[in-house]
Amino acid sequence: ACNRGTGEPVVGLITKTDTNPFFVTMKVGAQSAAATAGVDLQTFAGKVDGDNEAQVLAIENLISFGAVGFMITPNDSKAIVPAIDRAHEAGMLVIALDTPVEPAEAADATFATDNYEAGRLIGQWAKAKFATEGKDARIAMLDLNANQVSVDVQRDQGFLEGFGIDVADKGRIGDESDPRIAGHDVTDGNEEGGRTAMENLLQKDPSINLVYTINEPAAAGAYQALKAAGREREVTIVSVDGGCPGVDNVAGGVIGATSMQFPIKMAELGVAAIAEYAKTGVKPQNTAGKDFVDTGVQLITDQPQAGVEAKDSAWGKQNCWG
Amino acid sequence: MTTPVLQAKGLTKRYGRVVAIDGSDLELLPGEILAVIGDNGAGKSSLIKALSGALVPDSGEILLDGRPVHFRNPMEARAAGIETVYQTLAVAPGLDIADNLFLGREQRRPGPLGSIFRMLDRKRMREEAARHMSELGVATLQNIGQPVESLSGGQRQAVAVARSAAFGSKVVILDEPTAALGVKEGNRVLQLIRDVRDRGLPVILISHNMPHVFEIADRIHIQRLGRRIAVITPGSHSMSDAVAIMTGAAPPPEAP
Amino acid sequence: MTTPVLQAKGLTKRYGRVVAIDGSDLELLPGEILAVIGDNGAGKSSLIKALSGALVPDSGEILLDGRPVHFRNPMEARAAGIETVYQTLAVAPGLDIADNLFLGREQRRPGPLGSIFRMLDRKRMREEAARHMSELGVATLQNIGQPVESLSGGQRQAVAVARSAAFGSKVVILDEPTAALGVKEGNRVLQLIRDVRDRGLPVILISHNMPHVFEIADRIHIQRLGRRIAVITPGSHSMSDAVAIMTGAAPPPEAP
Amino acid sequence: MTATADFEVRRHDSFGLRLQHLLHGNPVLGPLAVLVVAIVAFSIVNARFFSAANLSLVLLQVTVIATLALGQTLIILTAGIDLSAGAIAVFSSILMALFATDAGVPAPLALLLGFACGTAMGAINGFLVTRIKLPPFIVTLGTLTIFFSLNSVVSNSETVRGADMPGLMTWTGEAIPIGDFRLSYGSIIMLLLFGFFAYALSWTAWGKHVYATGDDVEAARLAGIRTGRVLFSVYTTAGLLYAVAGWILIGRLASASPNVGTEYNLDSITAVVLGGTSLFGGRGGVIGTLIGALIVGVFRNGLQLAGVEVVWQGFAIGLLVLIAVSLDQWIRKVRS
Amino acid sequence: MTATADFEVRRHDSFGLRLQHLLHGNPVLGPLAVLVVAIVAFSIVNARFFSAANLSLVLLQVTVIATLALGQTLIILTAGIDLSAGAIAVFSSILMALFATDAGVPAPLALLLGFACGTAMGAINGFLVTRIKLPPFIVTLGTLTIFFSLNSVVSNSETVRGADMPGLMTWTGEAIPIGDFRLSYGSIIMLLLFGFFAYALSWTAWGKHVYATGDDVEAARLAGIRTGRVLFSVYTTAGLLYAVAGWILIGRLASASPNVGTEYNLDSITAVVLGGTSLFGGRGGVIGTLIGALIVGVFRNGLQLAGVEVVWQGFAIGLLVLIAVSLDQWIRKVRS
Ligand SMILES: Nc1ncnc2c1ncn2[C@@H]1O[C@H](COP(=O)(O)OP(=O)(O)OP(=O)(O)O)[C@@H](O)[C@H]1O
Ligand SMILES: Nc1ncnc2c1ncn2[C@@H]1O[C@H](COP(=O)(O)OP(=O)(O)OP(=O)(O)O)[C@@H](O)[C@H]1O
Ligand SMILES: [Mg+2]
Ligand SMILES: [Mg+2]
Repeated sequence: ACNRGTGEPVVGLITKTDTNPFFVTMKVGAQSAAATAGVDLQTFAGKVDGDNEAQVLAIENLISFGAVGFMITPNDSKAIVPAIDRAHEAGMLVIALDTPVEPAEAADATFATDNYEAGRLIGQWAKAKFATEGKDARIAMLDLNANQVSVDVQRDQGFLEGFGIDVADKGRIGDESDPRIAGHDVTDGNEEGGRTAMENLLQKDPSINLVYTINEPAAAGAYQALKAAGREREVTIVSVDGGCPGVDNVAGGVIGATSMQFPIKMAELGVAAIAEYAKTGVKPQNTAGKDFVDTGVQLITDQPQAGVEAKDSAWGKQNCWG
Repeated sequence: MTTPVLQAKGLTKRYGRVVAIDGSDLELLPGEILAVIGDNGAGKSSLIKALSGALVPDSGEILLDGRPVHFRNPMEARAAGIETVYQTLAVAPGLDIADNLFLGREQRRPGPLGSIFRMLDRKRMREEAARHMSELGVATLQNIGQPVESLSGGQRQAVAVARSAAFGSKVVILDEPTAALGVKEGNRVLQLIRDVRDRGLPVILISHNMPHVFEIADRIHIQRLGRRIAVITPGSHSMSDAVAIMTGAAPPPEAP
Repeated sequence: MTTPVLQAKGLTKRYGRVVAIDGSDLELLPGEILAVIGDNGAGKSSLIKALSGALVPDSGEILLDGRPVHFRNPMEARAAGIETVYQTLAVAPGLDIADNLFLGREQRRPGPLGSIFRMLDRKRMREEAARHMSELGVATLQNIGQPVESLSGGQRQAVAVARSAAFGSKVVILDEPTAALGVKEGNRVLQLIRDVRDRGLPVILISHNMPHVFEIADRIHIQRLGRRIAVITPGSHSMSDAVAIMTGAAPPPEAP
Repeated sequence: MTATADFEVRRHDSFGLRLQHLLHGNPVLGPLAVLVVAIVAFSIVNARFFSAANLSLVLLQVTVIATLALGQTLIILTAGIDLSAGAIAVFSSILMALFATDAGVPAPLALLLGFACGTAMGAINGFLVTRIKLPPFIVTLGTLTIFFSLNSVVSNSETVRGADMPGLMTWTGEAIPIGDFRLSYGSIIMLLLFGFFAYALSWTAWGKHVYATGDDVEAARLAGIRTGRVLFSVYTTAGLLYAVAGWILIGRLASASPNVGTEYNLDSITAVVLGGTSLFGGRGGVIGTLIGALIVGVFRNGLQLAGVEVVWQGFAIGLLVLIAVSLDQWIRKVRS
Repeated sequence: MTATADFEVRRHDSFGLRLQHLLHGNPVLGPLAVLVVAIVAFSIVNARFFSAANLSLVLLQVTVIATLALGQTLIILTAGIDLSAGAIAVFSSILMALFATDAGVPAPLALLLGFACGTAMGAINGFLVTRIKLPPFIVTLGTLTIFFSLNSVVSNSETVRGADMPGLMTWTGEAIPIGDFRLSYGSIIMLLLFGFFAYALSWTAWGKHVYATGDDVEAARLAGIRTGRVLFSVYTTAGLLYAVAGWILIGRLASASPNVGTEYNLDSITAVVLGGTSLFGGRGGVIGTLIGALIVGVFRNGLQLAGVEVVWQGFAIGLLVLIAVSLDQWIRKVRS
């Protein structure tokens, strides 16, 4: 990425972290798109999830490089806005990827998964499955962390809405009073956190039979806890992501259903939009009816339920990322 | 009898199974040099630590000018005018000689620099420190700005002794102040102790050096197994008597 | 002339602006007790640290049995049979007396427990430690399992002295071993030094205690301002001569 | 006066002094008391807490951290600190998993290679500390970022699934049921390691040298201990222990994931400190660390069972940790 | 022999010894040399690095960390450590922002309230360290989780936008242009604070007491220093400094966000250690810390300009930190 001096316009990609496969995939997608579009891609990342300052720093560096624009998956949707404003003053095009900024208009465009929709799909699927089997649900909610970040909130609330539970404040996790919710815990979005959280919730309420997880690594961890307790057959796990290991887990019966997102598509669209802007000065348009460009969500499951559109894991295998 | 300046009654201190002081008494009369002698581990250091607030005894009473006092820490004893040189020296190894000498009593610059900006008068403190050290005959010191940790054993001890001699206002306590000192430097410290006494301050001197003790002490307190077993004077007993009593080879004389 | 067991030629050591040893020589003859005396800061400790590998001199040569040696650390000197008690004692404060005595030379259990499981023979080490300590006359020790940091100053010194006396195989070096010791314990250490000499080991003794030095030394090395300025014997010179030479009040005698 | 003195001495002898003797000789009793208090308290709040199943869960949950904290204890005993513990464990687990899957190396060999890598990473730390004489904090901070970065590169940030690995790799996650209590092989390995090092520290010359070096490195050197070697052995051993922790981690997660372990360093140090080992070196021991790790595990699990909200759990853990050390401090307070 | 000796001494005198004298008297020269080398190296790699605009960016980027590291230095000088530094800064920034917006308090008062809260949080640490006599590591670990948790609760995990705040709150982010160099008010405050504490540490009695306490707390106590008071003053002052860092943070991000600062503790400690202050207390100073913070900033920025890929940046930073301290070590190596 250091072919500076070629005269190609500089385009930035700022991801939340550089260790999460989702962002690694996004980066790979952006790199190949950049090669095609003939732009010089500079990548940056926060050190950990939530690291806003590293992203501000990255924007400052891009301004000092004279970049034409950049894509960002904001770690802190609100706090990043002043830095984006400064980039705008420098005439740059700013595209939010995966996570919108707040307010969404602060970025020129947002290419993202509709996370609320992603949650809603698995909620609907689970509702249909439990209805068919005639079971009453006892739900464990395995969230990301205590910070109520937007992705976490949207998936969680979307799932609950899809399942037909009153979510009270749509912007807050944990203010629901529905008795079907057995408990919440946080996982940091990894296997370890998923397992420990599941273990503890199972101790609290052994009758849990439906587990929502923030992402597939957390789902894999939760499955291990269930397996150790000998309950893996009776409990359904749903998740969001569509990473290849996650799809494998759908095929293997570990995860009942997952909502796949398309990071490569996000990155490709983003690079193309900035390249276009560099050439013609034209800014991208949002999907009709939404304040962002929806890159789509696809429910993946091998147990299709009536009324919920889904693809099977074989399709998933071909389209997964990471 | 005159009221003792400093008096201890029935002090006791235990560490787990170890009894460091076992109901020990002590009297320090005005203007005298009281030597405390005793075997290793007899409880001499523990006794004077109790007097200087460095340890809080389990029981017993300490009187200063006849009034009971309860020092909870060395600052309180110091505020009452008791200045102590501990066996472990209690110097800050990374600071230099002047800083150590004036630790806790730093001098500020005259004028607004001192009163408003609280600026230290480093130059004056260094000069005074050099004077104090050369008074003790420590002539080999090559650099007054050396950190104390790089000094020789004797030089370091000289720093601690100079501090107490310079600042004691009521009682000066010295725990083996000459142990690491050379012959000349040791003699200077003896002279310094006499000077302090001549200023009217009583001195408690712990030492294993019998010639020193017999040369300088007015009275000698003999400590054995955590207790005071005798008080003698250089006139009444010989050195070998003292050693015999101290080691238990001879019975202590009748209590005074 | 017999080859010296240990010999130093023209050793120099500087710390920044401070010159600790300034081209000093030293000879230790077989079976002798060599006392090293000198003012505080004369460079005595630095000199013996160079001999025992605790500091690497800037220049100069050290010969052991006539062969040049270059100790880079105390282990190498120790392996060559040179056992040293440092002025700073070099004990591990948190370990107990037995552990400190046997530090680096721990004894293992006999049989497979020792050879396979490398289990220490704690009981034996404790017993031996108690014996060594009582040989030094430290009778007030109440608990052999006490960590060394809780010992009195003299008790701690006794631990270090006992260690070197027990393990020296070629040369024993003692830096002010009696400074913190009581009269009785000090005399025991002198006796111990004689015992070591009688076992055929030469001893270097640094001390500020002139009566001790003149009582025990075969020859006396006088250090002044980082240099050896004279070597005398207790027969040839009196104590006051020695002190005068040491402090520069009298000129040193002609070089031997 | 004498009467008072006698009275006072006797009063102390009766209870305070005896308790103090006991605690003086057994510094782990402080943390142990804290652990017992915590268990009793949580059992009262939620009866389910004190069930065999739940207690075995707590043991399971602390196994990885405890193994890491064991290596950390060795290093802290020498007055060092290891910020790279978690990175080494995770990197080793990724390496052994990749060897056993992508590289197709036989499982036992893959395991050994993983252990060797952990040991080598510990040796790098040891080399930098003893040879270049850098402060342990900065050394392990540097290697932490290096190992994490290599970790991302080597693994491509992708999880290796346990299902794709040979059984040996995930064996540590299997458990022997003892009634309702499920004892995993990982926990057994961890407990054996603790036993081994408890022995090595107090009954072998190596252990004495570790304490002496941590207590006062200069004094130890003058006393003739090869402090460099001791330190190097400690860092290397710790590296091996972290690699074992990595293996246990694979068993626990049934996968090798490059994205775990960011909290492991602080957690392992916390366990060590709660267990009564001084960060200044030379004081403490491994049994305390095991108890310290269990204390944290009990807090986490107990708070969740007590139904404390997630936002307040951090608050409660912080408070409990402070209370725990205060209690320990109070127990061991020997009036100086 | 004499000839050799003379020669050796003279040789040392000529260059080695003189350099040593210089370095001996000025321990910051080591880190400073590292900083200069790094700046020169990065300027060669990418000419853009050594532009006024870019250098002012580096200064801007280290301002918050440097201010935190200033408080951290005070604490480390007393042989303590503060893991709650970042949490206090973030919590203070949230509080002052909320006071100034939701609570409608006038800006100057809101600022003072924020400072007061930071000071109070520092005082809590100080109280636990000096009164309950808990180890600083565990105290600040406990308060770290407590403050972060309170932080989430109070802020409702929501960012307060700078646009909604009175101008005083974000004033620290404004900059004075000096040619291409843009000096922000936050950086000016930071530099003034460093100057103030450099003075206080070496020219006032308080400074001497801080060093003496950190060097050997027992000796300092016996020498008559109220070590408890000194420690308490240090923790409290550090709390205030963190709150100021929080204010600067608001200016820098033009918002107050509860989700920043997780890395601040390690970063601030790194700056202190790179600056040559010993974690065992009593040795070092604040000017070194400023240089240490700049070193990290230069590395980060320079690597990016050099076009190093993100995955490899961690690797490179780790390596550079190790090289930096090795270089420093080599420079200050006084043959003992
Ligand atoms: N902190 C402690 N813990 C346990 N035992 C202690 C402690 N401090 C002192 N002791 C014990 O108390 C006894 C008296 O010690 P102290 O230091 O008062 O003796 P001393 O008379 O000053 O001896 P010396 O002449 O050797 O300095 C010794 O047996 C010592 O081991
Ligand atoms: N690490 C060091 N840094 C600087 N100066 C030092 C260092 N070590 C020793 N010195 C200086 O070297 C000189 C010789 O010290 P040394 O300890 O050898 O004296 P000594 O003869 O043993 O004195 P004493 O009888 O007081 O123990 C002293 O002036 C001392 O200040
Ligand atoms: Mg004593
Ligand atoms: Mg000496």
